[in-house]
Amino acid sequence: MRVGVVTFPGSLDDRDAQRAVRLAGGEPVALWHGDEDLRRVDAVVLPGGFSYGDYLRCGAIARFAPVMRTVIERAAQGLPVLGICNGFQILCESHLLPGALTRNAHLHFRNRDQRLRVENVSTAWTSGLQRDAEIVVPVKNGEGCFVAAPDVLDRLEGEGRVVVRYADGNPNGSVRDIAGICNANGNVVGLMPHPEHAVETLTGPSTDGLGFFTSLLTATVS
Amino acid sequence: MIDSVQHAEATPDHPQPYSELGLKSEEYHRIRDILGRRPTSSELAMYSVMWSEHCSYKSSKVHLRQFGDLPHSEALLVGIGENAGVVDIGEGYAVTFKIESHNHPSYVEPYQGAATGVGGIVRDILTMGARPVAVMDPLRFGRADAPDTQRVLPAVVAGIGGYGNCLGLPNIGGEVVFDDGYLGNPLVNALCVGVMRHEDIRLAKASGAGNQVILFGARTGGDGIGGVSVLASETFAADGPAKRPSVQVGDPFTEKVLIECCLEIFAEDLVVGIQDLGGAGLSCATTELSSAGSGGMHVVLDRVPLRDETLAPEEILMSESQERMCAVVRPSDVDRFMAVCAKWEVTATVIGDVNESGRLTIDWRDERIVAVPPRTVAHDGPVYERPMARPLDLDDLHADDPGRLPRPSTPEELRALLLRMVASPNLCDKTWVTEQYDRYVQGNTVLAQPEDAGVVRVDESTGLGVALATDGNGRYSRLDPYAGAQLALAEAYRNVATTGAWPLAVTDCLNFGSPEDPEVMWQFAEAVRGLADGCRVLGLPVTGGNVSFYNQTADTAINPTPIIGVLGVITDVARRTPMAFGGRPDEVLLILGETGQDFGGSEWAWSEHHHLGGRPPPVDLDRERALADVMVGAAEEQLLSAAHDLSDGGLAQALVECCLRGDVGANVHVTDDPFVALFAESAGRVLVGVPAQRVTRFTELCAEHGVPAAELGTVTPGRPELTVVGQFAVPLAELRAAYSATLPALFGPKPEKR
Amino acid sequence: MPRVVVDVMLKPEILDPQGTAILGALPRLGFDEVTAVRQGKHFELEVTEPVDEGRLRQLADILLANSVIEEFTLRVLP
Amino acid sequence: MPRVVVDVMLKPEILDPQGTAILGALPRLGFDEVTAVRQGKHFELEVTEPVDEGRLRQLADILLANSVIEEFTLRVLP
Ligand SMILES: Nc1ncnc2c1ncn2[C@@H]1O[C@H](COP(=O)(O)OP(=O)(O)O)[C@@H](O)[C@H]1O
Ligand SMILES: [Mg+2]
Repeated sequence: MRVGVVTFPGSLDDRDAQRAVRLAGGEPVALWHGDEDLRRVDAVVLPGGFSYGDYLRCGAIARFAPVMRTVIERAAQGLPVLGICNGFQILCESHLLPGALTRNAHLHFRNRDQRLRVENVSTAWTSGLQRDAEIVVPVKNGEGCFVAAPDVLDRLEGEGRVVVRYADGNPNGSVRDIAGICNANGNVVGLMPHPEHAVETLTGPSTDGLGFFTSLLTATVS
Repeated sequence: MIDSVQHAEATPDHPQPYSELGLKSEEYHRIRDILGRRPTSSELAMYSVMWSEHCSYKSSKVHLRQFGDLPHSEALLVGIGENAGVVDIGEGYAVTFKIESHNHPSYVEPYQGAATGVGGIVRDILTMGARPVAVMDPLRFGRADAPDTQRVLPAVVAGIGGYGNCLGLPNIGGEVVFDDGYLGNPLVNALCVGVMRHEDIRLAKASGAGNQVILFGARTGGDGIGGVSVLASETFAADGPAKRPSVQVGDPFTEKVLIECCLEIFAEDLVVGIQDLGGAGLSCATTELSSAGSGGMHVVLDRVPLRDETLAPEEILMSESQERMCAVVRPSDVDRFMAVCAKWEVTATVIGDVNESGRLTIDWRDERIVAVPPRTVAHDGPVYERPMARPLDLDDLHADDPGRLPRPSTPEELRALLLRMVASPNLCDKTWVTEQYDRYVQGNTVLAQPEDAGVVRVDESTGLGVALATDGNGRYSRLDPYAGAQLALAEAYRNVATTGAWPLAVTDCLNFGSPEDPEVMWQFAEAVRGLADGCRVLGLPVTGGNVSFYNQTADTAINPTPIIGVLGVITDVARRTPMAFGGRPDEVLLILGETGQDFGGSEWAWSEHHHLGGRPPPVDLDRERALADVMVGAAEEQLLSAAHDLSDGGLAQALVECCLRGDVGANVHVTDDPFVALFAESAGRVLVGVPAQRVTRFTELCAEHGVPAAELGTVTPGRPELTVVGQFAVPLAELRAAYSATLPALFGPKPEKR
Repeated sequence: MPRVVVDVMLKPEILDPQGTAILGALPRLGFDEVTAVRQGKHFELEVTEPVDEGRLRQLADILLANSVIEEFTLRVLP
Repeated sequence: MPRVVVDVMLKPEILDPQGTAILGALPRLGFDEVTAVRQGKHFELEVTEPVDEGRLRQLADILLANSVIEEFTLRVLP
C-alpha cells in the first residue's frame, strides 16, 4: 500500500511519518507541495512542522499549495487523509475539517507525553484501535488549541466525530479536551498529537502511535 | 561620493573614525602599512570588524594555541580553524559539533538574540556539509526572582524554542543556572551537532581560478550593523542612511529551507567551498574563503540582493543579516546550483569569481572600493599578550572555608533541607523550560533532558549513535579557574560515559569578563590551561569552540564560566543506560567513587548560606577515566538498569531525580555523616541501579578498574517514598510538589514579547 | 503607491489568551484604567493602481483572516 | 466606554519574515497587484474615563510594543 507524505517548505516530521508508514508495513511515497500529482498513492499524510514558518496562521499558506488542490478533491472522493499537528491545521484551513487551531491558552509551545482516549474507531486511521483505550503519544505545538462554534462542537460530538480526546490534563486549552476529529465519512482525520513519534520504544514514550498507521493498512486489505 | 581606492590614494590625510570603530591607533597604522595607503571606508569597515575581539581572538589566541598542541587524535578528521571540528564515529559516519555564545544580543533583545544564536551555530554545522541533528542550550541568568530575569528568561527560552523547533532540531539538553553575577550578563550558549558521511565534509575555501562565488539565502538588510553606520553616515553626509539597528532578527523558516537546499546541493556535489555568513557578514565570508583558497577573489557588490536599497557599501559588507550562505561553484555547476535554489525558492546570486591575484577586490558602482590581501584581514589580525594578575581576593576566598557554616543536625532538619534544596532554582525541575522545546522531531532522540546526556541515533540499521553533554560551574571556576575548567570537563565527560557512550571529543565556550582586566585575563589563561591539561589526560581533542569576553557590568565580571561540551559515541543506542530508577523491580542501588567533605562552591553553601568560598572539589582525571571505563563497559555488557551522575546537590539530588523520573521509591543507607553523604559535591561519582543477579559481575568490573563501589540500598516498587534509613522518609508526591513548583511559580504563563 | 490596511480580530466569542494575559499583567504595572484587551493582527499592503477594493476584500477573506474564527476590517488609505 | 487602538509594527529596517511569507504566497493566488506586505499587531483596549493618552502611550511603549525592534501608533476612538 502506497502512503504519500507531503513535504511543504517548513515541514519537519515528514521523514518521521514516512518511517511510521514503513514500520507499519506500508510503502511511503514522498509528495512535493508544488506538485499536483499524488503519484498513485492510496492515502496521504500531511505531516507536522512549520509549513511556511507558521507565519500568518499555521497552515494558512500551505492550504494553497498545488498539492492541496488534489488532496482536497480526492478527500471528497474518500481518499484517506491524516493530518498531524501542522497537517491538522492545514486540514482545518482547507475546510476539510471544521473548527480552527489557535494559540495555546498558556501561550507557550509545549512538548510532553500525553495521555489520550480513543473515542472513534471507525475512521480509516483508527479502525485498529480499541474504543476507549488510553494511549500515550507526544504532543508538541504552540498553536494547538482547538476551537469551534458551539453548534459545530455539538454536531461533532453528536456524530461521534471526536476521534481522540486529551485525558489526564489538557495541554493547550482545546475546547472539550478535543485532540483530534474526523470528517463525516471518517476518511479524513486530523489530530494535534504525533502518533509518528510513538512507533518505537527506543525513541518514543510508547508504540501506541503505530496503530494509526496499521489501521489504515489492515482496513484497506480486508 | 564613493570612497574608492583611487580616492583614498589621492586623499592620504583624510581623517578616519577608526576609534569609533573600535580600532586602536597602532592597529589603524598597521592597516595603512599593509595597504601602503589609507584604507577606503569599506576597507576600514572590514578590518575593524574582522580585527575585533569577537572575530580575531586577539586576546585569547596566544592561550588557545594549547588546544592545537594536544596530541594527535585518530578520531579527529577536521580540527580547530574550520567552522566546526569533525570527528570520525565509525561506519563511515562523521559528526561535527560546536558551541557558541550569543550573550550580549540576548540581553538587549532576548527573544531575537537567543533565536539568532541558535541560527548561527546551526549554519556553522551545516557549512561543514552535515545535516544538523540536535541542539543544546547551556543558559545562565541572574537571580531567579530578579525583575530583569523575568524579562530575559522567558523570552530567551521562547527564542531558542521558536527558532530550533521551527528548524526541526530536537533539543536534547542544556543547562539553566541562576547566579547574581549574570544579572545584566545572561549567558546564552548554543550547541549544535550534525552528521555526515566522511566523503561529504566541506571546507570554507575558495579555490580554483574562474570558479563562481554565489551568495544565497536571505536578502541583505540593515540589521546587525551597529557601529559601522558611523562610516556610512560619514561617507553619505548629505542623504545619510538612517540609524541602523544593531539587533538582528531571525527567520527560522528561511533557515530551514536553506538547510534542505544546502543538503541537496551537497548531495549533488555542487560546491568547491562554502562558508556561512555570521559575525562580520560578507566581510568575513569573502576574506576567509579567499584567504584559505587560491588567494584571490573579485566581487561586484552591486549584485548583492538587498532588502533595503539605501544601504551603503560599508553597511552591505558589514551587515549581519541572518540566514545567508556563500558558496564557491565551478562554472559548469552554476546552472544546476541555481536550479536547486529555485526549487526551494531560495534567492541565489553570482556576486563574483575566484582568481589568483592574491587580492580580494570589490567594486561598487563601477569603482574599486576594496583591494586587500585577504589574509591580512581574516587571519593576520593583531595578537595581544594581555597582562595577567591572580585576583587579589583569591586567598581570602580560599580561606573562607564552608566548614564553618551551620549544618543540619537532626533528621527533621535534614529532611527539610532536602525539600528546600530540590526546590531551589538551580536544582529544581526544569520542565517549564524544556517542554517548550521539541525533543522528538527527526525520530532519533533516544535520550534527552533531563537525562545526563542527550543520545541521538545516527544509523537506524545498526543503532550507531552519539551522546552529548555540556557542563560548567562558575562558582568552582571563580574559586579556581584551572580546576573549574577541569571539573566542567570531568562532569561533561562523566555525563556522556554514564549513558554508556565512549567520550571522543570536546568543544568549549569560554565566557569571561573583560580581557583588559588582568585578573579576568588570568582566570581565562588558567581555565584554558586547565582544559588543555585535562584533555591531555583524558586523551580528547578540542575540536573548536568560542570565546565570549566582556561579560561584565561596570567593573564586576561574571564568575568565569567555561562551558564544556563532550561528544561520545555509542555503537548501539539500544544499550544506552537511562537515569530512571525502577526499570527492574529487583534493582540494587550502588554509589561509585568516593565522597569527601567537599562543600567549596557547592550548591548547598550557595543556596542555603549565599556563601562562596574555600576550594572546589578536587578533580582526579585518571579516576574519571577509570569510571568511564566502568560505565561504558557495564552498558556494553548490559549490567545496569539505571545510572545518574552526581553533581550539583550531591547524592540527595541524584536520588530524588532518579526516583521521580522512574516514579519509584528507594530505600538507602548512608554511613558516617548523613549530611556529608547526601550533600557533598565530590567529583567522580555515579549512582547506579543494578538488577540483583548482575551485582556480582558489576562489582567485579568496578574492581577491575579500581573504582570504589558501595551498596546503598534498593528500589521499593509499591512504596512511593524516598527513605534514608535511620534519618527520614519523604513521599515522592511531596518531593515532586517541591521539585516541580519553583519555575512555574516564578515564570508562569505570561506573554513574551517577540 | 496606494496603501491598504487590514485589521484582523478574533470573533468576540472566541477566547483571546494573548489579550487576557496582557490584561492580567496591567494591574501589576499600575494601569487599572484598562478594562479589556483584545489582540489581533494588523497588515499593511502596498498595491498597484487602480485599487480594486472588492478583490482586496476577497484576499483578506481567503488568506489574511480565517472566517471560522476571525473577522476583519479593511481600509484603503488615501 | 472609550476604546483605544494600538497598532504595533516592526521598524521599517527590521526584517519582517511574516510579511515576506505572505507576499510570496500572493502570486499563486493571483493577487499580483500587491507589491509589499508587512504584518504587525493590532490591540483594542477598553479604558475607563477620563482617558489619559500619555499614560496609555506609556503602556503601549512598555508592554504592547518592544521598543528595540517595534514602533506603534495609538488612536483614541471617539
Ligand atoms: N574556546 C575555544 N576553544 C577551541 N577553539 C576555539 C575556541 N574559540 C574559538 N575557537 C576556534 O577558532 C576558530 C574561529 O572561531 P570563530 O571565528 O568563532 O568561528 P566561526 O566564525 O566559524 O564561528 C574556530 O575554529 C573555533 O572553533
Ligand atoms: Mg562560521
